[in-house]
Amino acid sequence: MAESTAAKKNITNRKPKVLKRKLSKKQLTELYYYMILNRALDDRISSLYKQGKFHGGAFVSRGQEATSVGSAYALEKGDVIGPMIRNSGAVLVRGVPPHEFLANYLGKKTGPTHGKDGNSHFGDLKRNIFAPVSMLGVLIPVCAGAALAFRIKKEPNVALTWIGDGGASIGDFHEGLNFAAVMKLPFVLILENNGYAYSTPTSKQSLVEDFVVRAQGYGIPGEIVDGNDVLAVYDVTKRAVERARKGEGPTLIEAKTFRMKGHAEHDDASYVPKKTIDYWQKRDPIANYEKYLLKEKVLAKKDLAEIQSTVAKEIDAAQTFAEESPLPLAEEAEQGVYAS
Amino acid sequence: MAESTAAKKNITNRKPKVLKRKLSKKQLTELYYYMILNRALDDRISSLYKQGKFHGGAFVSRGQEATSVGSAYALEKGDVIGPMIRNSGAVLVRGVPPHEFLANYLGKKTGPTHGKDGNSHFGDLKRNIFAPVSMLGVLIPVCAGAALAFRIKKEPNVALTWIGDGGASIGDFHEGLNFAAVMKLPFVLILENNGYAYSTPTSKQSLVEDFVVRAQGYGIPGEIVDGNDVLAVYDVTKRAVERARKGEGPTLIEAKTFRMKGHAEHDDASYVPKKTIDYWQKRDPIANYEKYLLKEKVLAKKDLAEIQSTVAKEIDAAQTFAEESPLPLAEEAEQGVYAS
Amino acid sequence: MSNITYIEAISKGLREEMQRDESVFCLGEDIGAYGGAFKVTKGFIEEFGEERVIDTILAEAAIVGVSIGAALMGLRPVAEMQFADFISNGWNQLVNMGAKTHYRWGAAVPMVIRLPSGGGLHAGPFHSQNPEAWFFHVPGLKLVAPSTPYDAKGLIKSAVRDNNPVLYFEHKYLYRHVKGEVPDDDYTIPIGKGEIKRAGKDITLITYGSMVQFSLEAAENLTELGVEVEVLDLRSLLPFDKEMILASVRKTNRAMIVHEATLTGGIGGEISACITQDAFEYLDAPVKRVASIDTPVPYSPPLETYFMPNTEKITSALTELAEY
Amino acid sequence: MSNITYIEAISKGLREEMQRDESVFCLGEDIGAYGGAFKVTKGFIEEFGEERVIDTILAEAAIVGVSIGAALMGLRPVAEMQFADFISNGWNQLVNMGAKTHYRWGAAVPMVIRLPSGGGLHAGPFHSQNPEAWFFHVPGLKLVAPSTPYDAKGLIKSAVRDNNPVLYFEHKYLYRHVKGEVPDDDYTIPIGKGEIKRAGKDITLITYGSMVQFSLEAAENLTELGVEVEVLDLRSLLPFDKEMILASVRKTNRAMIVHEATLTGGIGGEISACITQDAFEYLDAPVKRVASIDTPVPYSPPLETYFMPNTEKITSALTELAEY
Ligand SMILES: Cc1ncc(C[n+]2csc(CCOP(=O)(O)OP(=O)(O)O)c2C)c(N)n1
Ligand SMILES: Cc1ncc(C[n+]2csc(CCOP(=O)(O)OP(=O)(O)O)c2C)c(N)n1
Ligand SMILES: [Mg+2]
Ligand SMILES: [Mg+2]
Repeated sequence: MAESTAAKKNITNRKPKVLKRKLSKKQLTELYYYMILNRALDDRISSLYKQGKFHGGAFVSRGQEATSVGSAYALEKGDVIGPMIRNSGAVLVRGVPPHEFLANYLGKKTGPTHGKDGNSHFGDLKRNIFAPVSMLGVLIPVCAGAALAFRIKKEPNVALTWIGDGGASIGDFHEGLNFAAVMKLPFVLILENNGYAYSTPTSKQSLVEDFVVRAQGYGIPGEIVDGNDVLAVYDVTKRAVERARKGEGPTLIEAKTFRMKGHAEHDDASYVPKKTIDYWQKRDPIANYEKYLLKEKVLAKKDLAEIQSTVAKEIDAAQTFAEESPLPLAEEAEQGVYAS
Repeated sequence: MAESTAAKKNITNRKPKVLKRKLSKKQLTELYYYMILNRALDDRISSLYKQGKFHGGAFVSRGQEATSVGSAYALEKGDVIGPMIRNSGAVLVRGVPPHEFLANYLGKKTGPTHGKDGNSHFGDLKRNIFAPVSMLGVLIPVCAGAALAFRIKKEPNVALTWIGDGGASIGDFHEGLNFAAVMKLPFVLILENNGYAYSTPTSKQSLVEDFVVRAQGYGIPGEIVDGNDVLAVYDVTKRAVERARKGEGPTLIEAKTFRMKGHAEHDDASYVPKKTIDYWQKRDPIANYEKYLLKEKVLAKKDLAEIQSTVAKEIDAAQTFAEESPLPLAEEAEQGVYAS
Repeated sequence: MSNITYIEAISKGLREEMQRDESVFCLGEDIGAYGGAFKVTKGFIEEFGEERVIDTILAEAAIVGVSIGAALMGLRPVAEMQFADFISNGWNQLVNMGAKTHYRWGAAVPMVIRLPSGGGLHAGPFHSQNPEAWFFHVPGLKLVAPSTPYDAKGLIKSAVRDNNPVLYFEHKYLYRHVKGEVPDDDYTIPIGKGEIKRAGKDITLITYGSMVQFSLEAAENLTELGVEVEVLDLRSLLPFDKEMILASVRKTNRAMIVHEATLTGGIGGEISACITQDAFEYLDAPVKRVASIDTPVPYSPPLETYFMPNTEKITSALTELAEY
Repeated sequence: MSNITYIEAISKGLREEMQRDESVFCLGEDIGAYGGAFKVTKGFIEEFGEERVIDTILAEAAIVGVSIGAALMGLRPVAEMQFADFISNGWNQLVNMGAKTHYRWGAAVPMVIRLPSGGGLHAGPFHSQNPEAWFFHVPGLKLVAPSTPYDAKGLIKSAVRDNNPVLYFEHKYLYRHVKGEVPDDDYTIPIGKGEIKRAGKDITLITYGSMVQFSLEAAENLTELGVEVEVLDLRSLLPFDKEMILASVRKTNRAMIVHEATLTGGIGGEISACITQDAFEYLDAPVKRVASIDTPVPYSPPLETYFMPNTEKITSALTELAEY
């Protein structure tokens, strides 16, 4: 298609590139740790769901860990993130402990919403995390607003949020991104093109294969990245964030990735062709990163195993904490509608 | 800017081209007639407003007659239009007599809304005209819906609507255009880039100079046209409409034009630099078309004068009709909320 | 007659309307091959094809707007919101274009929006709302909210055949929690007419949707006190059956309204005001209201239980009213 | 003290807040160099600069969403809707993100949305609406609606200082139709507190916004019949001053609510229901409501006049109530 060809001229090639910046061993290890933590948390969420321990639905992000972790890792502490339902990895990177997720899923008093909201629908202002709402796209203008606040307050921070290939169809995507563009706000939007929006394949959501083409329509840079390559995601985000911090305005990044499970745990995703799953299975972001770490001798097999077992213990402890936590008192339902 | 250059590769050069299709003398004359009618009606609206005869505001489209008339003239009877506040010319082309406008402005029983709504906020289903609402952008999904109906009913018609450089920032622009694109609906959107949205210059609405670049983001063709050249507008619309009718999906057309008066009659547009007005004054769509008609010997000076005087009489008669028409009865306010 | 669930009844009614009238079509997110988040349109795409069962992009303003445009051209779109909560994205299209078009220029907008709504399933603040009261204040819309499989089928048919934008509130809790006898034949339930679900002479309880079942249970509980509660199911919210309400209150002299939506600004206020206005002399006690508390819908079970009305709360409010 | 118009009072209050607190900033369409469609922010950009007086793109969802985000970061945005009607485009942002954030995760959203609203100026269905009742059913929002220059200044200040999303309904008809004495000093009007505009012992008339003046005129008319009407100006709609209303009704034993918004689903229903609920024994007559008829706002003067309440209609409703 013509537009696709034209587009590709202006966008980074999606092949993972040689990492432009050297990360320390500690950093490379942390990236691995967070991806493992993300997956282990997700797996625990799935199994608790299957055991009927949750009240509502459960959402995981298997296959998309690199996008969440790599992008969040490129941020500074003062930067704001607006995570979506597939971005638990990013929330973990910001320092939220896994038990907060599980307590929230279980509707416990000790969860960050104290039972008011479920799953990963929580925020944490002291960590500069905005809670998502279900209505997709809402966080785009909202995070642009955080970026505006940084500019007004003359603080050198950036706001970053994510959107799916489905959510990108919502009007707020257009309004929020254009607002940020026109005002040259320090804002980064990562579009996670994971092939599906619930059961709807991306081809029914957009005629263009590369959503990043839309960046041109707002006069901002657009970059495509292999969303399953944590270093590539880190790298492209870091560049976008640096541009933003320098006052050069927003960037739209499209991470090509895949949702390896159903939309939620109740969805068996039988509408996804097997060969598509096989294709992406071979591109598993964690397995690939392990190969890299081993090949580059950053970590040895036993290091990986050690991290995995630390994480497993963490998740066990988180589950114990969450399960042992009390439910909120019924009357607490009345509290907190208004800030005082 | 990079995006502008990239964009230009995919879009028609905005210089008016040699007319690709031969129009008959009758057709060329009709185009002139409607532009004159549009302007005369607008001028009458301005003067009635100044005389305090209207109740609400008054909106004219001086300088944009070629865009409305040229595009509407490219349609067939069965096609749907969704005119905006600057598209009275299109409504006239569809056969709505000027007295309906004036009766509506005066809140008369004989106006198409019987006093329920004002100014050019009216529709006419027998002429396939949808009434606009004030909320900009709404007609984009709505007209896409008409296009969908044509497809479902297997009728070979097209739906066309317009939007401003300001209205293009609204989420409905994005949702509606993408909906039409993905479903390959017979739909045409004309973006009238007239330099301002109320007092806001286009540069504060969009970083890209050429809105048509956004077409690429939806995988549809985009074309730029000199909105002050009625034949160019006719031509580009005709091509888009033919594409749509053939099942090739929507087109976004950007008409570069200028709003020669304030946003509404109460706005003196003192925020518009004088040199900008002078620039566009020289590009007046009617004066230019007159030059063309004379040069190509389609019409002689006396023909033009004759048309102008016919139109003047029509407008006088329309005013008389509207002024002599009764107001609605007060109790009619209660009627018509629901269809039976 | 078949004994089917509420959700099956919706599905059946809608399917029959599509069979009956070629101008009816469905659109929404994931409604085609997937059959919709709740499977209301399961099998539809196979039966009616892609042109009449349309999987849309994820864009509710577009879904509502496109429906309006298609309706203006004489079709009868039935749009599904994946959850009622998402109608907030189509709000502007609906209240400004959909609702006001006929009044302004006489063009009919025959369309239906299906809204899977309500709580009780621990689905949190964005998948549990009962947004009907917002639309109740929008002249030009019609609102219906069936409480039984029988009404669900009859009302979806009336909604489809109505020449106005009709919001069809289908309660997610009822989907698979209620079953009932539903005729296999064609029938409709008139929009604007309620039904006396249980006759009684002492108290009039006015309710709709998910609260009908709980109200009937509470009414049963009151028989122990020798109190006979008349339970009215509104079925239609806009317009609502004022005559039925007033006739009942004039007989019982006591009235209570129950809804799952939050209290303040809920439609119970309007109904109470109408009763006080038009049956004041008949009232032996203040009109009571039972509704959810004025907060977003909380997620955690103890909170959600506290938030919502249930049989117990309705019973104790009825007891208070009886004892007044 | 200055004798200024209602619109000048809003402007003055807002300017003072911007001078007082650096975290306050304004945003909206055409509010900068142009000073806003009604000129409320005229001169602001010169005084406070482009960073605090922001001309936005034409996109209300973005304006509301950006305001929420900036508020979450500790700023105090004051967003202008060019007309209240356009808030429908920002509906989803406001009711789902703005209103529910504090309840869900404890983050305050201190922001104000200014809504030039109301009819009587022949501005038709999309530039005349009074949308307050929709928001009245959204826990988490606060709503204020001043009727005088004094209140306009005091309430804009309270709205700016409140830590919640506050919708500030400013009536376009009042903009230049009312003038009054306004202190040059700083003062605020507490949100949630109404005011007795006129004392009386026979009937309680509850109203707000544009209807206060007409109600006071109607109350004067009733003195001819020897009836003393107590006129209460709510000033705040959410929360509203229930105590003030109940205390008055317990004294007068008769109540009437007047609002310019349409009747069905308007906030008059809720107020009537509260009165019936909590002051039933004191009522000597049904609670009456006077409101616009249930249609979109029509354009043509005879239609709009018929549509809206006015002094005459209020007078005759009061007379009926007095004679009951
Ligand atoms: C405005 C809105 N409409 C509908 C939904 C229901 N819904 C939740 S997630 C989802 C699919 C989202 O797809 P995408 O944006 O691609 O994100 P992904 O799940 O693939 O990460 C839908 C339709 C919603 N959350 N918000
Ligand atoms: C959603 C919405 N927000 C605000 C307005 C108020 N308004 C009416 S026209 C206008 C400017 C429109 O500019 P543009 O779209 O460029 O059209 P033009 O007037 O130039 O033809 C504005 C802000 C509106 N009508 N709709
Ligand atoms: Mg996706
Ligand atoms: Mg413009």
